[in-house]
Amino acid sequence: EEARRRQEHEAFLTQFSFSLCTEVMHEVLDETIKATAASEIQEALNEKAERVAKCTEQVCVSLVEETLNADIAVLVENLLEAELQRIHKYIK
Amino acid sequence: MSRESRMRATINQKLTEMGERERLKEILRARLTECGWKDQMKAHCKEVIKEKGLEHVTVDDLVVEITPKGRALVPDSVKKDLLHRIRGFLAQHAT
Amino acid sequence: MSRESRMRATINQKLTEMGERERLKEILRARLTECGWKDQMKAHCKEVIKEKGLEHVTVDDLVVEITPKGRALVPDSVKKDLLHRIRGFLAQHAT
Repeated sequence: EEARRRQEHEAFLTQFSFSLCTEVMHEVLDETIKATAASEIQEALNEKAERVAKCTEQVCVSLVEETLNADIAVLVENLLEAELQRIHKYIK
Repeated sequence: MSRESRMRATINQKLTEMGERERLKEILRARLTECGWKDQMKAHCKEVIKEKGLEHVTVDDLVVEITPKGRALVPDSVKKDLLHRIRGFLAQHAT
Repeated sequence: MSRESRMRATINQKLTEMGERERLKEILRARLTECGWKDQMKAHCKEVIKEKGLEHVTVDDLVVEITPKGRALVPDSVKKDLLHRIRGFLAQHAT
């Protein structure tokens, strides 16, 4: 009877160890996976925000450049034209 | 309540009260980091985000997507170590 | 095409499609006139013409000569205002 009880107890401990092991394992995996997923999404969001900020600044710089190049060209053309006309009038 | 259910409840209580459950979880977390499992999970998350597009993926989607791989990738040595520790605790406290 | 080039292209496309790019340029022109940038540029141009002699300068020479000063003279507040407007537009039209 004693041997049978001991055997049963051993079998119980083996089975319980396995179930406890699976339970603890799943608990830790689920928590860790959730935390990793959340932090990876956050990291991706931060990276995207940084990229958007950087690209927006670059677009802004190119817009300023484009406007300045066009305006400076027009300004110079008009000014030279006016100077030439002034001289023509003077010569006449 | 059967004798086994009572024993399970008592052991679970001891595990929690003695802080052993948290200790086991801490050890497991550390082992998962050490063996590279956590880095694999991060890399897998990045892949899924890249594949689906950040705007089309939520934390819950990501969890559902990576959990099967996460479970499959736990090294046997880590599982065995945890089982060994639990067995040791039970041997000491399941009388 | 890198991620950044793609993103810049998307931003530019959005600004152009909705006519915002031209509107922003108009605002920038108005701000440059208001803050005296245009007058400063005209004065600088006249100086260069006077210095080199009208018969010795072409439109291209003058453009090359005054562009660096033109860039340097744009007030930071004007650039900041433009950036702020672009950000505001993108935030409003985020997909």
